[in-house]
Amino acid sequence: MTQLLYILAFVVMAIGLWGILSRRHLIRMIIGFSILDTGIHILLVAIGYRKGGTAPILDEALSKGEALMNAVDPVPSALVLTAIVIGLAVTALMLSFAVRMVQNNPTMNADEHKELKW
Amino acid sequence: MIYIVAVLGIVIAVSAVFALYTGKILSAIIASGAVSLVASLIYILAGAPDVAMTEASIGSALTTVVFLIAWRRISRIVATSTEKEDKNA
Amino acid sequence: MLKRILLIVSMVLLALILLPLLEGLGEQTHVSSLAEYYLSSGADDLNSPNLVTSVVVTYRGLDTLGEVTVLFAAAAGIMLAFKGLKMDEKEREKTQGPSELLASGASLLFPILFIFGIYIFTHGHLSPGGGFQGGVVIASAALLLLLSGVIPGVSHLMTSLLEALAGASYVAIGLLGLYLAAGFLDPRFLPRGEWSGIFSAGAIPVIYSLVGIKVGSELSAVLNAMISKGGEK
Amino acid sequence: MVTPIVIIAAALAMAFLLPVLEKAGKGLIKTLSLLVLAGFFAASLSWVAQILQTGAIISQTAGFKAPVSINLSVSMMEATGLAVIYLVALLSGAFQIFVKKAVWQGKELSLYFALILGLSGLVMTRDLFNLFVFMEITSISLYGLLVSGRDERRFEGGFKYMIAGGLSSAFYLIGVAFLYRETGQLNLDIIVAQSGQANLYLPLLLLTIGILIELKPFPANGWALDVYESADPGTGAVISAMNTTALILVFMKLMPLLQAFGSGIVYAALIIAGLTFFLANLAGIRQTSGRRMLGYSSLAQTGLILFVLLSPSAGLSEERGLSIIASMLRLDTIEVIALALLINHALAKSALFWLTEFLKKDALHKSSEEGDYRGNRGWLIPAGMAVLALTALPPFPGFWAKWAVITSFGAAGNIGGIAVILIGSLLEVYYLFRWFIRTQAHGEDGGDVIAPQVPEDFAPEAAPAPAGLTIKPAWQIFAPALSIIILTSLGLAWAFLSLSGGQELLLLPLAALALYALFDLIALPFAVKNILAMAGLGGYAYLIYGELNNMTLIFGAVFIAGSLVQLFLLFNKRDKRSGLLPFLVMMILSLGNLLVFKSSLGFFFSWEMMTVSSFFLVIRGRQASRASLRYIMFSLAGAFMIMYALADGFRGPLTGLVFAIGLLIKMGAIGFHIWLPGAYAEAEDEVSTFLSSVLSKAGLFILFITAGIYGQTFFPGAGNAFLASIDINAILGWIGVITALAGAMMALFQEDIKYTLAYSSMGQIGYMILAFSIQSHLGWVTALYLAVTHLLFKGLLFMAIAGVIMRTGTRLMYQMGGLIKKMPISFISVLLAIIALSGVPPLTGFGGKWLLYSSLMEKGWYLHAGLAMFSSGVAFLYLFRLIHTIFLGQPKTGMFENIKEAPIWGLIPQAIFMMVIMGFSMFPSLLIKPLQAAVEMVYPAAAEGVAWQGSTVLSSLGYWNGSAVMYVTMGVFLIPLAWLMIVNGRIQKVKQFNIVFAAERPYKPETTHYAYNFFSHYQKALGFLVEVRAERFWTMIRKSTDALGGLVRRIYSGNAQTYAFHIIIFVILFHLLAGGTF
Repeated sequence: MTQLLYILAFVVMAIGLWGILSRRHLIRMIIGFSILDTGIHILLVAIGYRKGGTAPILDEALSKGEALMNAVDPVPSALVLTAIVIGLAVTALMLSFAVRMVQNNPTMNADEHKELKW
Repeated sequence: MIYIVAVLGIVIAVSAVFALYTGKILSAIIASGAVSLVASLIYILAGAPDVAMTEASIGSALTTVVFLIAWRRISRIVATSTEKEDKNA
Repeated sequence: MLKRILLIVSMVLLALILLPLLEGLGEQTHVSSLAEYYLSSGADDLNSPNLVTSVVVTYRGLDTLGEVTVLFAAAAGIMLAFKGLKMDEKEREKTQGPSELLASGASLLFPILFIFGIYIFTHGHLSPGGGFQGGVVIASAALLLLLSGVIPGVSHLMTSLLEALAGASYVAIGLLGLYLAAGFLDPRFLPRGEWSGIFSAGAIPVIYSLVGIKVGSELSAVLNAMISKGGEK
Repeated sequence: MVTPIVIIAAALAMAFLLPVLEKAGKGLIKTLSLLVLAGFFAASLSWVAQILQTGAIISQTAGFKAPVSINLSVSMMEATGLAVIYLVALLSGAFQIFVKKAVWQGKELSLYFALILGLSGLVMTRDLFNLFVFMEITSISLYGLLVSGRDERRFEGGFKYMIAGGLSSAFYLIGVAFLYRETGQLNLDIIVAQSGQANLYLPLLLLTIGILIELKPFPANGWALDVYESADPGTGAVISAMNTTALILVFMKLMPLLQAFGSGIVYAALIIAGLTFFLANLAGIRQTSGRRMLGYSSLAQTGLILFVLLSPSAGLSEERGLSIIASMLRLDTIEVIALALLINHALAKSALFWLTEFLKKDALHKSSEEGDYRGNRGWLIPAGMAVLALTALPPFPGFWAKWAVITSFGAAGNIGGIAVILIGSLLEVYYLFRWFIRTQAHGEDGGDVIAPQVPEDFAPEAAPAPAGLTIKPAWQIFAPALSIIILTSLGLAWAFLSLSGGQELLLLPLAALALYALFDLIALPFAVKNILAMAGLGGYAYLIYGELNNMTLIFGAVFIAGSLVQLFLLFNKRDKRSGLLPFLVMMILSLGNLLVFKSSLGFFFSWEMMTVSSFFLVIRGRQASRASLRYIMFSLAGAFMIMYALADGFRGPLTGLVFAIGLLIKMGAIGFHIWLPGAYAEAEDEVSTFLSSVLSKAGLFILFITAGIYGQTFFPGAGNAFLASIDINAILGWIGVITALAGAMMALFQEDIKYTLAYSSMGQIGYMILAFSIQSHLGWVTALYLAVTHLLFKGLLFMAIAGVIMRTGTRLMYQMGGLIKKMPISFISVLLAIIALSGVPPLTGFGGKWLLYSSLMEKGWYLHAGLAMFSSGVAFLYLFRLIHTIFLGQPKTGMFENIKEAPIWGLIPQAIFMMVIMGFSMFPSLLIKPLQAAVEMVYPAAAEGVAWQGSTVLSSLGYWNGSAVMYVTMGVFLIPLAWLMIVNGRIQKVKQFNIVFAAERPYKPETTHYAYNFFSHYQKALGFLVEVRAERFWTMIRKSTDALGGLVRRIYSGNAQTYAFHIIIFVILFHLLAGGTF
């Protein structure tokens, strides 16, 4: 399970990175980022995972004593939570910049947004 | 459970690739939302319901909405500018 | 084509560099030393059943405060970016004219979603979910109204006021922790309350609620800006 | 007591509340913001005080101790770094609020506070994930601030920034994730304490890459340039100054971790930093956009700071000021150096960014189109000082830091490091000074712009009167001005600490600069200022007199007394001439300080002060932009070579050679001379005389004293058989004689009289080098003799010519003529000077030549002697032309009818010099005896057989009695003169240009003047000798550097995806450099 999650994380990250690097459409580049982010989230969850782990929420099913033995690591969960929100913020900002870029130069092709160079 | 995760993983990978290569941007956006949504299912299985909930609501739903809104505006800008060009030509 | 090949080669090289990270990772049975502390003493420290929430709101509260700031800054940036954007006539026309069915459905769904959002952030310390998730639900309720055309726009004054007050109160609670309890963002200046009660875990539910309000109003404002801004200014 | 966490809370509260408070009133939020920003700065200063007493300030959060919760820690490095950030934040905030009123409202201010919060958190936090959060806050609020610009391209730039930022945070996050997996901790200190654990190479690699990308390393930095170019200047300042400072502090914080686990990563970062510094400067020279150029400079400076931080040997310096500051603040020396470089860069670069806000166009300024910023001192002075600070010239902190770094490298034998820093810096000097010079160039100044598009036959139209730049109201430049003032005070404080060990005297030039600038400011009449300058020089001479010995006394006389006399000339001027006296006095005092320094730092400091002050004298000329750029480039190239030699302590085999070349550049020896004619000729007429007659001796003096110190063999190539086998003196001799010949030849073919004199100076310096290289008693006496007499006759010539140019309004010789009747006294002084110069009896020049040939014969250098004699002949030709075309012949019809003699104040110093020349001519022993005494310490006279009989010099080749020669020659001249006077009355007078009877009207009337192209026949015969090979060589160097720069910058294709690809390449490159494999 852990290995599976790790491999999945790497595959998703690679797909995302590939999207950023190779797809010329602005929206697809941003989608690439979103996929890359998801990959990183999966990675963090994989790091927090333990064999047969349950959610670190204490209730009837999980007493304080059992938590240490069975619950997954709450730290990576907390980190992912933060990362997801930050991911949204960056994606949204990227999109709004993309809208303004297209407004200046109405094309979706990243290759053609090269007014600044050298 | 490992098999479920494996299947979900394949779904994620396939929709991610689909999102990058499908012809229609609209489908691409939906597919990228699906990547997050399926990922959140995996999180539930991996004992992280908090993360799952966040990923579903923010990573999947809200991000997709933002993408859609932005895409709508962008496509209109591009459309009107091509119309103008046509008129000029 | 050459570029594509270079790209593939460099991606392969990158993968080769990072591959050792995957080596020798067996099935994990233990958690980290840091997690051990949280799992064993977290509940006693803060009296909150959801340990993820304890970590998010208290132990790593500074992260969460930062997270709120990130969202805030992004919202401000997006609103600034869209402020200068013109919406032409055609676009404006298309956004007009809600369908009757959609409008009534939205009006019906809105209170349910709204209350659900509030539920999520007030129960963040007891069950999965919290301020961010609750805030998003509230924002999607607002989005529904916007898209269906029930309301022409979200009041900027209201959202910014709510957002500012919630944010400032968050900081104020952090400072209360500093002066009344042991440190900045320490929630234990409020009573521990009963285990699993809604008024328990010190200030954690308060903080999460404030986060919820802030995120909800902020996201509503952003969505509002993205959908309807432009043209007026 | 404000703890670090309170700052975070306050910044947050401000960010959240400002958009709402705005509704209550815009004035309110602006005042509040400034108050809070000032409070931050004050808090950071109070931390410095507190840390000195109690050690690092640690804030725990959430009521738990780290690592359970996140903690913030502020130690001395962080506190001082934050003080820099908060200072710039305050100034930048004030600038934006007051100058960009219309743009900066509640939202922008609120983003600004979010940014400051992010930067504070970055510096303070000890938690690696928390660091990520603050990194994101910083980036996102910066993206938001980018929106508030004017340039439409800012979104494109911002988008690229986001791509890079997104990738960097992805790498960072993956690194943190695996670090957590391996160590189970996120707290930096805990992880470092667990050293010797599992292999953390890859996580640390990713972590480092994440931080480094934000620091804009080569090649992953194209995005940053686009951001700098398109962003608002204010935002550019924020990124360059505040963001970079914070990120470097973060990097310093991570360094223990990197050092504990992987030296490979440190090494890779070192190489990357060096590459970034060098290549960014190389590409910077091709920029036409000022802001993009500043961006390249920012990348370079960041690279430099990292390079210094990571170099293992960079903190070895024992420089006095550095050690004092380090012990005062309880920092390591390397930390002080880094801090100094950070402050220097942050304040100077932000000032420049703010100043570009006022430029009409963001381009390399072309004055006819964009206005002449010379008239606007409020803009010019801060800009000039910022450029000086960035190029690490004294007295700014960068100078001291760079000196410490270079000497540390020298002590550790890190020659490569020195080379990287100095060559890179020289490139930066080039483009920064070029930009600065162009912004202040006169409308009529063609200058040296990189604008090859202009076709050959391009004729600039009559430029419209430059509208000039208006900063209204003037207080708008308060932010750059304030930051420069602070930077200067810090530099002065360091200067004081460094030199307080008995070398306080060396600070006097700065004091003089300040004092005379003050006089300019309160608009004292120029005559009063000039009297004060003379009094000041007198006082200074009195001060240093006690410290002078034989050799230094002679040069003291040249530098101080020579200048003092020439100051009389300035009384001519009635207008204000602000800026002239401050730099002139500063230059003379710096020259004087070369006589009394006590340490190599003291020497180098004075040397650079001399360079800086003389540069500002050259640039004052109306068409001096090209000349001043060349001047500063060659001067600093020479200075850097000297610096290298000093740092190396003359131990390495190459050092002596490099040092000698450094001095030769400064002296304008052949090959390096191309800066010289322009600098001497294009400076203002009254200034040229100081440069040519006084300043030109500085290099010679240093040559003497170093040769005196290091022995007669003159810098042996110790330890290297090949270098030791080179006879440097022989080379020097040839350089000298060729310089003499080339100088004379080139002087021959000039139409512009000042160029003639300038080339003539070059030739004379050549004689001095030749005489020096003889390395004997007589040779050295000759060199000194030539130096002193050159001061006299070249001063005389330049002063007389200044009067002529003033009266005729032209520098072209063929436009003059027949001035002998109008300006008889000037004629006499020119006549006297050229007799002295050409070496015919009876005047001092004869003595110089006599000594030179004697010593050359004695040495056996017959060929040299022949060539020297030939050059003297050539010199005679141009001197003849000088007197012939200017004073003899007939005055041009209608042009010079009403010309009067030069003003009295021009004649007084000439009279003094004439009297001295006559005195020395009659009684050579007055001069030669002190010179012999000066040479005595190295070459005793007894061994050589120069003896005295009364005032007659005896050498192995004959004797010279000055008085006798004088009487005989005067007799020989007086008799024909009397005869001429008698017959003169009968000569029929013919008008000039009596050519109207010819069939055609000449196309260019001046070509018919007999003085035009006077020596064309010689030019046909000898012109090939003076073909401008050196000019061509240096142009080729410049062009190939340009081309290289163009090549480097080609990788920044402007495509966001290419930039992302660069980041991947960067990761792979970094991994390879760190010794990783696949």
